[in-house]
This record gives sequence, C-alpha cells and structure tokens, in this order.
Amino acid sequence: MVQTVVNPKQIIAARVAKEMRDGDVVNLGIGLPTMVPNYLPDNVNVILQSENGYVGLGPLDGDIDPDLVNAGGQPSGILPGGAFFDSVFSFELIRGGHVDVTVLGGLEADTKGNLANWMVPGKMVPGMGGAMDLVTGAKKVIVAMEHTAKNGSSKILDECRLPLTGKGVVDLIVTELAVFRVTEEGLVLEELQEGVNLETVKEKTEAPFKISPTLLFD
Amino acid sequence: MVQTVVNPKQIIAARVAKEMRDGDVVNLGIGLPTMVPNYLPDNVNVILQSENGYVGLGPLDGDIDPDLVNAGGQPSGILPGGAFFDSVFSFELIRGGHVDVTVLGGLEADTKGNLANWMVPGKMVPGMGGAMDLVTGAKKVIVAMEHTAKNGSSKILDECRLPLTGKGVVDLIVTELAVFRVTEEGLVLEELQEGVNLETVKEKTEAPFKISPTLLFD
Amino acid sequence: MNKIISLDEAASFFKDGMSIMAGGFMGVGTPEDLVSALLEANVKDITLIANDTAFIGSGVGPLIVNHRVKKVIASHIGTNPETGRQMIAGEMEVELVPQGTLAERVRAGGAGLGGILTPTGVGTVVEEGKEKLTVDGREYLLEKPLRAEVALLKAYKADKSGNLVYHRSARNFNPFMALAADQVIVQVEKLVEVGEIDPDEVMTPGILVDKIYVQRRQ
Amino acid sequence: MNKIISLDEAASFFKDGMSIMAGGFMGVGTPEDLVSALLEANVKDITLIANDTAFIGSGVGPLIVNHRVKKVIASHIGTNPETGRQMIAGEMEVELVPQGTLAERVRAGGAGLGGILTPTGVGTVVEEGKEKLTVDGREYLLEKPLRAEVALLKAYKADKSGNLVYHRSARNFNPFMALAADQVIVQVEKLVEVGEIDPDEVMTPGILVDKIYVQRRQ
Repeated sequence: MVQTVVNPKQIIAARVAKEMRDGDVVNLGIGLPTMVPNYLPDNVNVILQSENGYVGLGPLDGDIDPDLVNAGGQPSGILPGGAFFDSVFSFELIRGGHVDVTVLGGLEADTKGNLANWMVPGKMVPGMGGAMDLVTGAKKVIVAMEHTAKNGSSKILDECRLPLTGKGVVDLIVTELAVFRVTEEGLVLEELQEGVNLETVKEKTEAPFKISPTLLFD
Repeated sequence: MVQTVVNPKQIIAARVAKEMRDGDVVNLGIGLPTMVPNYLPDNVNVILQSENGYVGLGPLDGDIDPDLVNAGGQPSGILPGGAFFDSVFSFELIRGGHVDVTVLGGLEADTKGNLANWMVPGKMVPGMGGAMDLVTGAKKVIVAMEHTAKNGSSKILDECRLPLTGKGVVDLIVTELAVFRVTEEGLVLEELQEGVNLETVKEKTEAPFKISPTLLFD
Repeated sequence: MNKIISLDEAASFFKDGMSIMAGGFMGVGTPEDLVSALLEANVKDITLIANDTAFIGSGVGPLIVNHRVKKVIASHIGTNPETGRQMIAGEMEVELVPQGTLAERVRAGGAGLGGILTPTGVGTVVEEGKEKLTVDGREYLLEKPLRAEVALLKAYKADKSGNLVYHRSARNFNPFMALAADQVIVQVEKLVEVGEIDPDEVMTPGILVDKIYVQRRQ
Repeated sequence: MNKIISLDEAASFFKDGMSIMAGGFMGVGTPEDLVSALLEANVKDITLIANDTAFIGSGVGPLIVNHRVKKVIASHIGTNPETGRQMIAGEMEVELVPQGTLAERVRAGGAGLGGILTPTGVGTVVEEGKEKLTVDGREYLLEKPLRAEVALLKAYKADKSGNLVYHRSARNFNPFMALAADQVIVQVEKLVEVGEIDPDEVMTPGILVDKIYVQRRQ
C-alpha cells in the first residue's frame, strides 16, 4: 500500500524506502524514519530491529502489551518470526554489522560523512541513546532530514559545527530536495527530487558537492 | 551418604568436601575433584557448574541424552532447578566471580599461590581448556592433588618449574598428608591428615612453610 | 535458603551513598515496586545506573524527581525533563554513555573483564578522557566495567531458586545486570516451584539471584 | 528467501584455505553431517576455530585426521591424539586459547568489538606476544576478535526463517558463532513453520542464519 506523497517528510520517507532491499534488517530512528515502511513496494519486506531488544517489530496488533514497546517507548507489536533478546545482544547486532540499514534524522551532516544529531550545546541534552552505536555499526547509514533548518540555513555543511554523533559514518543523505552520496572525495549529488532544480539545491546547500554523471536533467 | 575413606584420593576428596558451604556454586575439574560430592554431609548441598554450559550438574538419571555431557564429555544429568546457557555466559560466571569454589588437580603448586597443571614441555599438550579461567575467576581455588609425584618428588614447591596455569591464584592445597593455606607470607600448614606427623610432611615438602598456631598436635 | 522477601525486607538493603543498577527501558522492565520501596526507604546520594531515567512518574524517574540520586549513568535522559533540569542546575551529575557501550560496560563488570574496545564514540565527545587504542588499523575506545552494590531487576517469572524468565521487550538490561551487582533483588509477576521451568528456557540462572519479591498485582 | 539447503548445496560454500568455525564441545553440538559434507568437498588448508578437536572419529576430529586443517584455534586438543601428533610433527599449526578467552574472542568478532581485556592467562605463556594493560591497578591481556568465513552450527530446532533453539549442553559455542562468520550454515534436527517458535524462546534470531540443513536421522 503505497501512500501519496504530499509534504517534505513524506517525500524524504518515500525516497529512503527505495534504498531498501527485500530481506534487509533495518533500524529506524524515531520520528521521520518510522514513516519509511509506509512507502515500501509490496515485493520488498524488511525486518525491523528495535534497539530495546527484538527483531520483527510490527504495528500494534490487538491489545496493548505493557511489556512490548518500540525504541520510542510506544506500544508495539511483533511479527511472526520475530525474536526477543537482551540489550547486550541487541547492540552486538548493531555494532557487529548485522543491521543492513539504519535511517536516522539529522541536525547536520557534512562532506566527510560526519553526522550531528544528538545535542545542541546550551539546550537540554536528551542523550545519545543507541544512535552512536547505530551509525558506527550499521552497514549503511542513511540520514533522512529536511534540507534546511527552520531559519532556512543549510543542514548540509562542509564541516559539522555541532557535537558529532559519528565521524565518517554517513553513506547517504536524503532530503526533500535531493539525494547525496558520501564518497572519499566528498558529497556527490545523485538525484534531484521531483520538481526540484539544480539551482535550488546549490542555493540551499552550504557544502560543496560534485554532480553524479548519472544525474539526469529534464 | 558419606563413603569410607581408604586411599589417598579419597582422603583428599573427603577433606576438600569440608571446605564446601551449603549453597556454594562449585566447579570441579576432571578426575579426583569429581569425587568430592561423595563426601558432602547431608546438610550441605552444592550447585555444580559445568563449564560447557550449565548449572545443576547431576548424575546420569535415566537414559543417556547425547546432548547432555559434563565438562569431561561423559553423559550426565541435570537436577531440578538447573539451567543451560552458552559458553560465553558460562565463562562470565567463571571469570566474573560467580563460582564460589573450584577444585582442580595439580602437577605443581608453590608458595606464591602459583599453579601448574596444564602442560609438561616435551609431552603431548592437551590444552588448558577452561582451567586458566577457573583459577583466575573462582572466588576460592582449591588444589586437590597427591603430595608427591610418582617418583616421590614434592609437588609443593618454592616456585613452580612447569608452565603456569595461573599466577598467585591458589587459596588452599589439599593432599593426602596435609592442608596448606596460601597467604601473603607464603604457605601455612593448617592441618595434618589423620595419622600423619609433621616430620613426614616436612620431609616430603620441598617448599618452606609456616605452621598455623591453630594446628593441634596429638 | 529462602529467597522470597517482602517489600519491607527489600528496603533493608538500601543505604545512603549506594550504587544501584535498575533494569528497564523507559520503564518497561523496571521493577516499579522495588523502586517504590527504595523511595520509601528515604536513602540519598544514590549512584544510579540505568539505560534511561524514564518518566517523571514511572520507571526509575521518581528517584530523580525526589532528589535521591547524586549521579546517574545512562544513555538517555530526554523523557524525564527533571533529569536535565537537575543536571543544568548542578544538583545531580549525569554521565551519558552510548547505549551499546553502557550494556557492554555492565556486562564486563559482571563477567570479570577489565574492559572492552568499542568503535562507538570515536571522534565524538564520548572519547574525552578515555584511552584510545588502535587494533589492526582501526581506532577503539577502552571502556571500563561498571558494577553496583545492588541490582533491582524485573522478570516475568521465577522459580523459588531464582531462575528467571523475562517477557517480551521487558528483558532489556535485566539479564546482564544480574551478574554485575553484589546483591541482586528481582521483582517477579509469577512464582513457580523449582523444576517447573525447563532448564533450556531459563534466561537467568538462580545462582545469580539473591532475593525475590513477588508483586501483588498481576 | 528459501534458506533450506541439501548437503550437496552446503558443500558449495567450502573452498581451499578457508576459515571455518564449528560449534560443539567434544562433538556435542557439532553439526556432524555438515562436517561430513566438508570432508567430502575435499577442501584443504582450512583454518579451524572450535572449542576442541573432539575425537578421532567424531565432532570436528575427522577434519584433523584427514589432514584438511592447516591451523586450528582451540582450547583443548587432548581427546584427539592426532591433533597433538600433527602439531609436534609440524604438519599443522595449533593455537591454544583458554576456553573463556576463545568464547570472548569469537563474541567480540561478531559484536564489532576491537577486543576485550581479560585477566585470564596473565603470568602464563598465554600472555606471550600480547599487549598487557593495567586498568585500575589490575593487569589484563588484550585479546583480539576472531571471525571466520563460514560458521557450521548445530541447533535442535529451526523455523524456516532460521530462528534457532538449542538443546541442553549442545548449545555451547553455537549461539555466538552465529554472529562471527560471513556465512552461517546450521544443521537442525527439526524444522517448523515461521511463527511456531515463541519470540521469547528464540535463542538465535533467523537474521543471522543464511542456510538451514535439516538432518535425516532424528
């Protein structure tokens, strides 16, 4: 059941969904990333890992079980074939490269694949939770975030200014305007979202970037 | 059911049994140490840990289960209240100080609490198995061995000559002649086995030792 | 060895200045009755080790709200605004640890390890003050073990010897905290006779559990 | 994703010079049929990682006897005299590792850790060539992770997605080897449908299992 795309978050979630392969083990950060499964085609089934201790995370199915919540603390379900384990094992999976893809929100990402998404000095610090382990251990790290902050400033920088969540960890940045791949030579613009032109992306992106030879212009 | 003591191994096992407290978690090395439970008084129940992955080791009870062996590879049983786990967890218990007492055989033990019991250079080396972890992690390490080697030489030395199993790990040495405690100041003779005199022990012990003030002479 | 205790008896284990671990992820898998007993025992200056500080009114949250905690070691404090407030006001010390690292540190504490090398946090503020080692060309942080005087755990079911079975995502930090404290007290929903839990299904062996409190409500 | 394979298909995973882990303790918990398939595949120069080398005619023993192993990493080789003979004759390299350390090294390999610090082996030949660190006044050896190209596991039961349940002391090294190899192939006695194993009772989640071979004999 593919939903219609109407706002920036949906555009981002829908594009991230295209990165998933059938059978992938996926960990989704809270917020926007949890929307990704709504946009998976019918022939792509992913297995969701929940860092508080299970694989097979599914929607709430029937009555609320107070012992079954997702990593955001919300009542959840588990699909047939799922499995529970303790937090040590959960992070063995995460740190040990057994999670194929993680999708996280971001405050800033940069040309070196650095990600900042866990604290803003001077503001209340919620803590990193499992984010630092996820960006370090997952095989593929996708940052799913709006292109600019509320004040209009670019969140894609030459170098992150906020304290890092991970150093050199990001593989792909997906915004409502564009898709960037992080390479040894910096950012490469891989795609423009529908109806977005290159000038807009250049204007709204502080970081320098190359343009992929495969990028098609209308 | 306390068995009658008739040979050196039985004398040793019977004396080691007196070190056990009700409820102790105990790991017994193969050979002589496995005789210790035969000498426990009725009001002392210990829980045997088997390093290949369970607590509650008991005698073979009914048919042989090919999936249930002790650390020597022999068919075994598990008592009510026992629990199976994997080898990582088994050694978390051992290394982490959750085993109260381990009893191991020895080739040599010395005044510094060193133990050698895993290899003799030039001979076939069986490997240390779990012995190095056991002597490092168990709260109390008891060496249960005959006082002298087959050639009559003392196995209790000023300093071990064979490759060590553990350095400064032994708490108590029990032989068919005597019981020594390892202290900061070296060995202390705590007890003479029944019918053994001090001269015999002095003669058969290469290591220097002090005599406990509590040692009673007839 | 009767391990069953009342809440009043549980209270006798608590002392000012004590280090306490508590299982749970945002309150799920936290022994709420034992936390209440701790609150009523009126002890202060606790060092609290837990995945998170839960909410104002649930999980370990009330310990923070009622100023019983001198220092908290956790991966996430965002769901309990009082934690952040006390931290900024200098009323309480907060050590933030990535969730996988926190789990590994507690495991190391219970497993007799001197620490573990993790890639998580390299290049972030987490590495401040820590030893950094390069193994086979990759950088790791040396993270040290954590232990506590008391662990407060929640399980679904216990037998009278303390063998535990957890339920759903309420397992989280409980199984490995069971190895990392001097006294382990567990709150259970259901108590069964010894022998009623298949040894293959035990998740925490009873040898690690000192006291069992059976909660009234189901 | 059909994970069920025949023995012939299993054979296609084996190559000369490959590193292979196998579960089991003196043959208990070793996938004997997969070992036979490996033997029949006629590959040579294997690096074998296993707790022990079992017996001449069972467990992983026949791999040694038939000269398929270039190097073995194990904690115990005493029950298979051919291992010792080939070691002394210089026909095969043997690395002896304390059992708890071997378990931790494999776990570290699967958990994305750069190593662990263990007190086991300090002051013995085990420390030769290893980094020794002092943490909070105690000495530890830095022990490095172990991984393999293929892990051959034995479980009692699997569902078709690869969720595993082990039986009795046949669990041993199997659960954590499941995380430490590029390809994980498991031999099971019993196959059930997805959903037939309660998610709380799964011991190894299916996401770690690549192929399942259902043994003929029960």
